[in-house]
Amino acid sequence: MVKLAEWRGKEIFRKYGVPLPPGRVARSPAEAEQWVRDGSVPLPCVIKAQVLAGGRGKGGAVRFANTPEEVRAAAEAILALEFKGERVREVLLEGKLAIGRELYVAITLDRSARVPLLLTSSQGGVEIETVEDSAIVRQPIHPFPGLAGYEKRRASQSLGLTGAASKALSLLLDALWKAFNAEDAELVEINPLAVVGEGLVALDAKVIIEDDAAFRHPEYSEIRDDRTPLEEIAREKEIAFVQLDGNIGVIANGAGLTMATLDVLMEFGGHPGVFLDLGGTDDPAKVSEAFLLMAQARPRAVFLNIFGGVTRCDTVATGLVQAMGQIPPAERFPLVARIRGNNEVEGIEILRKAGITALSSLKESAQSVVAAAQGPPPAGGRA
Amino acid sequence: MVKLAEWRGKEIFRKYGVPLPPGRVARSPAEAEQWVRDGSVPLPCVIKAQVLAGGRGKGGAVRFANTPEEVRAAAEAILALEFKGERVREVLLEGKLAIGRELYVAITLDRSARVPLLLTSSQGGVEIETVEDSAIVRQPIHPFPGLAGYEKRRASQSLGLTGAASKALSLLLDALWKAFNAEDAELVEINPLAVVGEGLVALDAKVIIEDDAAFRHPEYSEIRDDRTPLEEIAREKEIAFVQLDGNIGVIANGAGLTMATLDVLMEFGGHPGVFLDLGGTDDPAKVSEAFLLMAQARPRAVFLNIFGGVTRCDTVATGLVQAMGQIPPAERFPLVARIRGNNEVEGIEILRKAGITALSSLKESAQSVVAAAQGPPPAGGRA
Amino acid sequence: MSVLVDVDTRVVVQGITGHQGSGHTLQMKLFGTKVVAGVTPGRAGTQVEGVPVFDSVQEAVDRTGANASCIFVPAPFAKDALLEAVDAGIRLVVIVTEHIPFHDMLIMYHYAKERGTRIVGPNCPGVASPGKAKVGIIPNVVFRPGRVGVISRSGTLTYEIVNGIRENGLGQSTCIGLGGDPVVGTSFVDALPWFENDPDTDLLVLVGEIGGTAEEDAAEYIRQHFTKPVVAYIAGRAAPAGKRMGHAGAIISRGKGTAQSKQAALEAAGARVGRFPFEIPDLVSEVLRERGRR
Amino acid sequence: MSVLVDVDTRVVVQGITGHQGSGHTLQMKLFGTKVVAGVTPGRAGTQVEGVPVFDSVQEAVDRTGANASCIFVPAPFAKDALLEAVDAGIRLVVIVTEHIPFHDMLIMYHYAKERGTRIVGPNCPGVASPGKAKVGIIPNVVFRPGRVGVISRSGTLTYEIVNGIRENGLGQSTCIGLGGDPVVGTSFVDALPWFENDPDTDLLVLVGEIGGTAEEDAAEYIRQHFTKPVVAYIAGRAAPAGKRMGHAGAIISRGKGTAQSKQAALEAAGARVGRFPFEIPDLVSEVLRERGRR
Repeated sequence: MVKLAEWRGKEIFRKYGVPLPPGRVARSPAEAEQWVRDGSVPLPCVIKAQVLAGGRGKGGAVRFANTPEEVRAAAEAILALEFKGERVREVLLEGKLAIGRELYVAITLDRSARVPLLLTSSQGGVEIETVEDSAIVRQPIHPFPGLAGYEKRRASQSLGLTGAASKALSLLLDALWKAFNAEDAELVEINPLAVVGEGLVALDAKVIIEDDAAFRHPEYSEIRDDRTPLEEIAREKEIAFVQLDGNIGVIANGAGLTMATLDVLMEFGGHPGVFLDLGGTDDPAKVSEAFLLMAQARPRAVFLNIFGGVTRCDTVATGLVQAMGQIPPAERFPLVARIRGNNEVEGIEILRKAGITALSSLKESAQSVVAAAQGPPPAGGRA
Repeated sequence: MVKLAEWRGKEIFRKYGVPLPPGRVARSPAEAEQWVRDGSVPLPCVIKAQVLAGGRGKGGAVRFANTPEEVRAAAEAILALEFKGERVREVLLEGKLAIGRELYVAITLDRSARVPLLLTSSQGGVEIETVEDSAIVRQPIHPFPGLAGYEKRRASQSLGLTGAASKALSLLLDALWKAFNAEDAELVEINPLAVVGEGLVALDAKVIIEDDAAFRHPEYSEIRDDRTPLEEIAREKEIAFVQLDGNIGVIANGAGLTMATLDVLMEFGGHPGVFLDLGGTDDPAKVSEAFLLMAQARPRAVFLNIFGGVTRCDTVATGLVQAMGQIPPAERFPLVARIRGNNEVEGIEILRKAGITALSSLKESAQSVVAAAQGPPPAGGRA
Repeated sequence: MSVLVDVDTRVVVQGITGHQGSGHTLQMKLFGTKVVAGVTPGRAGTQVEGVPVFDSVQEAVDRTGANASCIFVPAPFAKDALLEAVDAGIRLVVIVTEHIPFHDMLIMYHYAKERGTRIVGPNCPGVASPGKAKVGIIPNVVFRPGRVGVISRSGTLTYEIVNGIRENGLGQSTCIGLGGDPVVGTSFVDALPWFENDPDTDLLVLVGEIGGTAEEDAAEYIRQHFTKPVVAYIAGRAAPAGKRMGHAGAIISRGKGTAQSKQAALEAAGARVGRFPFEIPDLVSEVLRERGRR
Repeated sequence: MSVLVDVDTRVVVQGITGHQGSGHTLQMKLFGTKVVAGVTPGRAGTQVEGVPVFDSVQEAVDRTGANASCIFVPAPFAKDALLEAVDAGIRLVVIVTEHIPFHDMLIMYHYAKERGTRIVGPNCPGVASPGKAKVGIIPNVVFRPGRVGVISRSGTLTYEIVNGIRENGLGQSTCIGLGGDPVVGTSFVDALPWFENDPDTDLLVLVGEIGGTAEEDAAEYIRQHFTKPVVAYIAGRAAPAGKRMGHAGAIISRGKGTAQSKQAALEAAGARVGRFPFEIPDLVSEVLRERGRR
């Protein structure tokens, strides 16, 4: 899941022909000022922080300016922000337009019907989650013939567009449909889509690219995301690793089992801090690597939950013991292991020899790790 | 049907990534010499007349050259040719390659199965019509998912390609498939496709673009074709008009009826010289226009065969009479009309008043027009 | 019984407000067809020849129970019109429009087929069953109810032949004009089984032309499965190779698609093949007489 | 009888020469499955675990009568492998491969569906019916023949639950792992009717997880059509919104796909929903006892 910042989403929109306001990206106040001085961005203009979090308008991350000096000052202020935990690295400058109505258009996936879904609403400019279902028109688009003319006409109708504006929508939807498919997007969203005179202009851009199609899109591999630094490392190592708010690290094999382990911990009063799914790996080196990554998250305690089905418990245990030896004593943490399945006895023995207690009951082991996490804190900080 | 000359076909191939020999088009001997002097085309090279007719090799329209002087001389000779009735306007210069085997690859339409058809044969370099059916591998390609990897592997197998050459074929077939669809082609053909080292190179290019998709491809509207000048005019006026070898012009409404009229004429010893299908037109002005075009073909006699079903016989007759008045006396020709169907009586009456005899029997009218065509020739030449 | 259309056929005309659409709506109604709706985007609420116009096929279906469509919209929009009809659940679509790119038709054909919608055409006169319904543009005057089935690739030539059958005192069960394009929704081979199974058809007239191998395919089907007598005519004996004769599909290319090959195949399959169009009505009468059906 | 696979299932393994392909070929054979062929282009003529390898699925089908496929090829080639299997007439395709772009899966899903081929997966453990056949990678040791059906979106969690059922002295009729991707060939709603109609299944275990509305759709189906008892577990109560929890499909986005919503829907449909995975085998025993089936 690669969430693109507004300006990157708009670069994609431009490539496929979605109409945009005149705009430029700036990485410094001086650059921002230059874009208006050289006429690249007309005045008055809007200056927007390029962050992934929503709610920029209310958070002071969007400002307006009428003169080059105001542009510089606004850019300076925004570039100094840390917005909902994200440092602002770029601002997008765009000429202000005489906006009529604000609409909503998006293409996403309908998982149940297994088709792309075109969403339109005449209530644009607000978070779509706050719009009533009845005010959103949903049209499934069959992937084979693709977006049909009659579907675009229905979209026009739903948005109350006629004449030239309806034709503009038709072209815009074609562009959006192409972008959705050619860029392997999960979501392409324009909110608001502004009616400007007889035309349409995308005032914002939300584009999410699918991770699994990365082999077709090397151009997205370098784009920063809302992943944490550790999640970023995990991604490069192809480990399913998610940082959460708690302090107990969970390693399990299989996404379902890892999720279930978090659930059990929560039920017994624990606070999961890391979700780490080993997947189907058998390889002690890989297990070891995953475990060292976990250590970097500085958990108060770690819970290893393995069901050896396709994988073998003993190889997982071997990797684990190898990794434990590499963790500096100051960074060590209590470890509770629960191992079931293939070569369970051998796995438990390997852990026992390394001084790690392994239980076979999920309930007991969960209770035990929750107790451990409530003990004295380790040398470092929280997970 | 827009048949593209080799160099235009290769421009399309280049656009989609089909590998080609280094080459340039020249419209004069001096230009040809320049392309080798400035290194655009390496020596030795081949110089090929850019005509639509086949059999260039045997017809002296393909020559080889080792020096810039030889290139100039060859280009001069070829540009002076009239090849099977076509004036040579361009030559294509291409560097000679160390060619291994010569293969055949094409994508065309399977009308019965309503799918594109991938044709491959290891017997390239000869006219495909002369290759035995058993030496051609035909694979239907479903238009929806498009060309699949396993189909490309089968193509590789059929051509005896392995390793790097097989990978090259896979990329080449993807390019060809894209070209076939994106350019609305009826045929994309590479014959021969040469094995050069571990790679593949398209030595020739045959591309036919579909007429009906012209609204998507204005870029082809200016391309000369193997149409006659009158056929070219007819095309612009959207009249179905075909020049044939005989001397009797046939105007009818509907392609099937027009063809059947030619057939009947032939059976009675006539030689059709023009096929003109009025289609479903009702409009006297359009009929008149078509008739004047017919006159330009200088037929010895003209046979008008109308069945008024959707159209009305009287409006057709009106258009005809209008047109006859505009033909200079020296260019007039005997006209036999056979009219049946809607408002048949009115139509016959209109013609009678203008001095044209209309019969209702197809047989009698055909015999009558054949006799008329065998009479004294009109002022001008043949149809 | 009849083929493709019957008294329950309820037609929506796509492109009803155009010249062709409105004129043929009237003709279909005069034929006795239940034309229940028209569609032209932006013209909802109006009427054409007493037929209510809607903005979309779905509305037309919802409001009028239309189950067949006749498409007159211009070629660049025909693909969309077909997709709309299929998605609205229409089961029979006759496409009169000509000059639809065959690349579009490939998509249209497979999309419709996979959803169980039958296309007739494009570039075709449509389907008519005298006394029941007509979807398309075949002139009403050539028909009278009877027991001769007709399948044809051409328009006017077929009208002439059908008219000749009428003038000979016979009538037609159902007449289908397949259209002259290289890619058609319904081919001879698709339509033959319907006539084989139609108790109202005694004899079949097959009107073919040069180009492709549809007639050869038909001959093979007739040889193996078709038990009723067949009278055939093939247009284009005088056509040279490599030239398109009016119809996009009427071209002899790469040695395939000659009239000779088609005639020979049909004769070998037991069909009576006429040399002239005007022979066909007489051949029909003759064959029926031989079989004692007349 | 059983669901999807039975003693007539003849498996071709696509990507048989890879590490996963060869290892699981052996496991499927040990389960008792008729693994009749493998496919790896360029490796025809070799054998893997005694199974002959072919260059193409068509050859494998022609030579061995294979009617089901198990795909292990890497994600970038999975679409092609599926098209090849469908075009060769394979009726059941289990796709083990993970990380297939969902845009590819959209094409694969519709192409297969329109041709009557059933996909299970991708990113799934497959289908197993103890004593009959297994197509996929579910560990053999967790099974024993019995009358509990299982449908699940996860892998290891399911193995654990299935194993627990076995340890409680019960067995399974058929177990299907649907896979954790956003677009899957078979959903709960697709699979529920098979278990409803399977005389060998007395009770169904449904293992869901956060993301999408597949469990809510299933609950609706169960409420309306499913007459057998259902025991369910939903993983991901502790998962925050907006994060993908291992599976590409396991994400709460835009307020949709929470465990709470799924649990509530299933409970309202009459299912017994366990809070912990280890409760499920006991709930199964309990429900069967109540129903007098044990």
